[in-house]
Amino acid sequence: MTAILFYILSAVCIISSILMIFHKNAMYSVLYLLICFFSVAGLFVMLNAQFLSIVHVIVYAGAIMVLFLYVIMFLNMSTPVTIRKSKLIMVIACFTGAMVCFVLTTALWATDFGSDPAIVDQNIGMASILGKYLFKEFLIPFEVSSILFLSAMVGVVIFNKKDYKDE
Amino acid sequence: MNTIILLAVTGIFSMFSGIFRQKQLALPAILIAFILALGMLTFGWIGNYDDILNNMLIFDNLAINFSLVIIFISIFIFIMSQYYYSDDIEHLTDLFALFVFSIIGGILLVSFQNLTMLFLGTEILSIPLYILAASNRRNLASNEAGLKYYLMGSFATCFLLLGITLIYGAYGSFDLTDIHTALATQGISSLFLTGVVLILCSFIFKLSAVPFHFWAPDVYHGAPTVLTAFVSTVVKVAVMGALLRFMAFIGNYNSEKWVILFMLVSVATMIFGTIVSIKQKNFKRLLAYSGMANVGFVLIAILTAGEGSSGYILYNLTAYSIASILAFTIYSTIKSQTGIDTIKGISGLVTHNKLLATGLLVSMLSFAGIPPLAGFFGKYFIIFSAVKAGDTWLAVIAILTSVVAAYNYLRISAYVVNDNNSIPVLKITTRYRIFIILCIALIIGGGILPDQLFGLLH
Amino acid sequence: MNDITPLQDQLRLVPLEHYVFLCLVLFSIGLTGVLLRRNLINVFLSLELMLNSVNLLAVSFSVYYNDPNGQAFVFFVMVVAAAEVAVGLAMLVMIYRNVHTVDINALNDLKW
Amino acid sequence: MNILIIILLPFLSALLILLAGKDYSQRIALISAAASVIAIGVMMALFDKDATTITSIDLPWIKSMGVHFHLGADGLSLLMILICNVVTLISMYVSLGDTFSQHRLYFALLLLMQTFMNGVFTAQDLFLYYIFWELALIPAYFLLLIWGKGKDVKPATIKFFLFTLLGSLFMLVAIVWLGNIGSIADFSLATIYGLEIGTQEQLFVYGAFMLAYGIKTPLFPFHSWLPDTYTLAPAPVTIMLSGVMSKMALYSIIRFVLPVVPDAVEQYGIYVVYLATIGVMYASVIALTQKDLKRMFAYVSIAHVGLIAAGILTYSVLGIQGSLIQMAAHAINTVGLFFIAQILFRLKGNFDINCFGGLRQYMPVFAGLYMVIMFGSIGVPLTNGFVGEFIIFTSLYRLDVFAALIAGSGIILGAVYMLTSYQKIMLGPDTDTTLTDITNSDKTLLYCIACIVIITGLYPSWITSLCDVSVQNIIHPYLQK
Repeated sequence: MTAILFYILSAVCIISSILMIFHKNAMYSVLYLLICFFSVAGLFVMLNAQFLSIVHVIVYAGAIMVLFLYVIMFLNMSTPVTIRKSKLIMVIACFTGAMVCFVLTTALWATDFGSDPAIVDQNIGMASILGKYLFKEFLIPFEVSSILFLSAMVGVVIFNKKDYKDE
Repeated sequence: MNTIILLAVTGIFSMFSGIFRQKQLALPAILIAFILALGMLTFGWIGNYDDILNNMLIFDNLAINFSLVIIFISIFIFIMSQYYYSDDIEHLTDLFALFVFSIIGGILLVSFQNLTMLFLGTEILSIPLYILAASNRRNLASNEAGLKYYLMGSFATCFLLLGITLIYGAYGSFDLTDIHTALATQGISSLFLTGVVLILCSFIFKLSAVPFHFWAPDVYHGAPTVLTAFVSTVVKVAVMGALLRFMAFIGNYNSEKWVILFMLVSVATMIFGTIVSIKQKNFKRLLAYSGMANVGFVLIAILTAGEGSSGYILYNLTAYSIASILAFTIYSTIKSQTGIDTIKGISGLVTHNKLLATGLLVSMLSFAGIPPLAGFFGKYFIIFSAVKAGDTWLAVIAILTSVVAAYNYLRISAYVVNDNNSIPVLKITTRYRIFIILCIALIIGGGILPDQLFGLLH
Repeated sequence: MNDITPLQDQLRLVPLEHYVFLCLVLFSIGLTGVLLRRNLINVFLSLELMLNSVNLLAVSFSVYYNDPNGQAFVFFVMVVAAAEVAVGLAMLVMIYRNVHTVDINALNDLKW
Repeated sequence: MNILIIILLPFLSALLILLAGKDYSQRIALISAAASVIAIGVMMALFDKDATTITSIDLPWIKSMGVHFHLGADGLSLLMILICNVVTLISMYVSLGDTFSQHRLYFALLLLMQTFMNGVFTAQDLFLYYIFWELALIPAYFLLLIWGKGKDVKPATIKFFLFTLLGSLFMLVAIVWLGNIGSIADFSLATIYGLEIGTQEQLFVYGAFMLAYGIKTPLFPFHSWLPDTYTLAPAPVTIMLSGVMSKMALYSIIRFVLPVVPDAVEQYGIYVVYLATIGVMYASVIALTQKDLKRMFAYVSIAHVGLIAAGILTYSVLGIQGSLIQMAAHAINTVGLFFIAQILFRLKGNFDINCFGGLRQYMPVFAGLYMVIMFGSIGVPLTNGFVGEFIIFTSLYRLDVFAALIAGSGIILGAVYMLTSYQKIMLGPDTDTTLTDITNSDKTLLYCIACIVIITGLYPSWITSLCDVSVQNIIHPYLQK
């Protein structure tokens, strides 16, 4: 049963992402990606990473996708944008994607992952354990990522704050 | 670690000085902080943070030397920025803060000991740069540069992430030491190989080496000149440091494979960078391509000397950086006062602007590798390491490309000493004059006393 | 630990290879999207998809290896994704104001 | 007398010219050049001919790479320094006759060039030598670029620079390799001489060195930069280039190639000899067709230099001694010829042979002096050119009759075109009646040159005796093995 669920979710994931990259209307692309993200969140739950799956929904679906939708509406781009696309580029792009997929898969095909998931600690996906990891093992990365956010924030301000001169 | 904290505080201070309308404080504060940081690094006061570091970062000699060079070059970039950004630019202090944050990223990158830090360091280094590249809001070229840089950077990040995750998948850890132990016990797996190749690809992206070089000239051309100087100097030092660390870590395993891959990359980069640069008419673009060729050069040292090459690489990059900051400074002065940005346009610079012309000539001759300028020893060390490792053919290719590259620099110098006097007297302040003289002195001094400089770096 | 939990059951039924394969397919689709589309919004979305596939990969390794490091790592990927998207979209809005299009090729004053 | 003086004197004078508040450039340059000649004269007078090498300064410079700032001189170096400084003095003197824009920079660059060339001739450390070698190129480059005449000056100069840079970078690889054979990096000449190198490696080193020297001398297939460069350069610079810079390469062959890679020279030297002799022939044939006087002299120079290189690579005491004499002769003769070309240029404003004619009637002294210098160049007995050529031919003949024949016919051709051009310019119908004889200062210089030509022709043995010990030192260790 759970195995079937995995394959269903995977299929949804793949199909929606394919639809996402091919759809002309950006708004729909965002929505397809949203579906994809939800199914990824479902996969997280199946992997017993409940905390991450919630964070994933909050961050991606709740924040990032909303940001996208907001920008699309803000720029009034909900109508399909006519973008000239040569067939050649399409073919090349699809071919490249397929090649990368093929190369990576063949590289990994022979790998014996060798892990017998018999002994699985169900708690590793819990907030308490992850929290300890984040604030102990990963304290330094956690701290320095504040710099990352700070610079992203400054960047957004620089880009879109109105000049004095504009007024 | 102390350095990182100091720099982070400085960056935030710079932002606040903008908010409280005390812009003039930002630059002196940053410069003082940099000098303090240099002192801290030189005297080994890096602080004992082992209990919280968890082997995420390591401040060994390599990290300290690379950090020293990063900060040292950054001082020049900041002094240069003073002549590039006019005082009334709105977000000046924010831009400064972004530079500082990016430098922090660079320092994280050269001292990473955990793949998470490699990833975060790359991002902290890059994200401010995307912003800075597009910071000239009204200028479409700058917008495009920022966008391209952003897209390519994010794209490379995806590869980096996939690579890191695959390595994690192979040995169940992000820690270099753990992976090293696992490698020794479990042997190499194809998962690991794929991961390493992907990470190397993203390094090649960041270094703008062939075959992932195509974004570089546009970004270099469109971005504000200070940023161009920053990207072609500090960023390269940081990424080279990270690459050196990474190569040292994987070096013992399947060394031939990496060597062949990197030989191809380095040879292709040298050849491509040099040949394309011959065709360039725009000064900034030419510098971009020549920087690319130099990256190919430096890769030779990584290949042939392995871990021992840090001194060579640092010497080369420092010499290259000072010369290119000098060239960029002079270029931006000419550009801002006359609007000229082509190579032909600078013809006759020597007639009315002796100092600028001298500076440009010195930097060009240093690029061309003429003794006893610093650039010569930069090239010499690389050729030396290639010859010593027995890869004489690499040295020969390096020489052939550097002769072709010399053509470019000679071409520029020929224009500079031309007889026509189309360029009027450019206004330069005394401080600017001192800066140029300092750069020239460093280039010549680095060539006359390479031992002293090299001793500092080794 | 001795009870067979639904999780273990599922893990036994779905081998790690399938997760890895799914992630690679998603990654490649994202890659294709980046190369394919000229609408900047779509390019950004594709980049997000690539990052997501990496997340999924990290989590599945983490679970199968019983090691929380991978899941902690995913947090940082999310951090970076959020920061990148913020910067990217801000840049997009700024560029849109200047050129009134989101076509990636609208800005090609600079030749390769 | 410390050898350092001939490095420091021109260098400090150049700095003085550049930094002085007022413009004394001509005076400083002339005094410095004259003082250098006097200094070298004193040095030669004090030189003990049996001594091997006078080391005068040896300071560690780049410790990590084993490089020393090591200067010294033996008879061979002294001869080269003498040539260099005398030619520089002549060049300075010739410069006074023309006006140059930015003449402070001009004189400073000339002095710097002299400094670095002196450095090349005295460096006892291979790395230091390389640095001086490259450095000497820089002033030459700028002198050509800024004061060269004609439309093609920029491409020609860049070509000149790139050609030489290419050669010297290969030489750098060889030097790096040589210096790092031992456990500690050491570039000092004594160490390099003592190296035992396998035949295969010798061949590579030999190839790298000969590429550099072949380009700089220039030998036959690499000569294409020379005619343009010599023609476009202002006369004093041409004098420096032809008088000294080509000697740098020839000196280096004697100093570095022969003793360091003797086996390779033994085996493959003959090919270079062939190339050089073919070059003699080739240059002479091309010179026959030249209408431009300066260009013709440039080809004459190629021919003579090729002959000298052939003489050196016979790898015999005789050949090297002959080459040394011929080097001194060639320096003074080409300098004289290019000076004559410059005087003619001042008359008519170009170098075309056809627009001159019948000058002898108006300028008899000039015509006479021209003839003396030209005889020297052709190698008429009793002039300086004769002895050297004769000895070189003898040694060539011993080595390979065929090579000697080619070279000999090339030189005979040389005599033909020199005489023809002389006839056209000096004899023949007169074309212009407004001419008067050359100025006294020009006359003085020409008299001096002519005197040197004759004196060296009558008494060439001072060169052989000066250099004898050094040549023996270079050749003998190998022959004894």
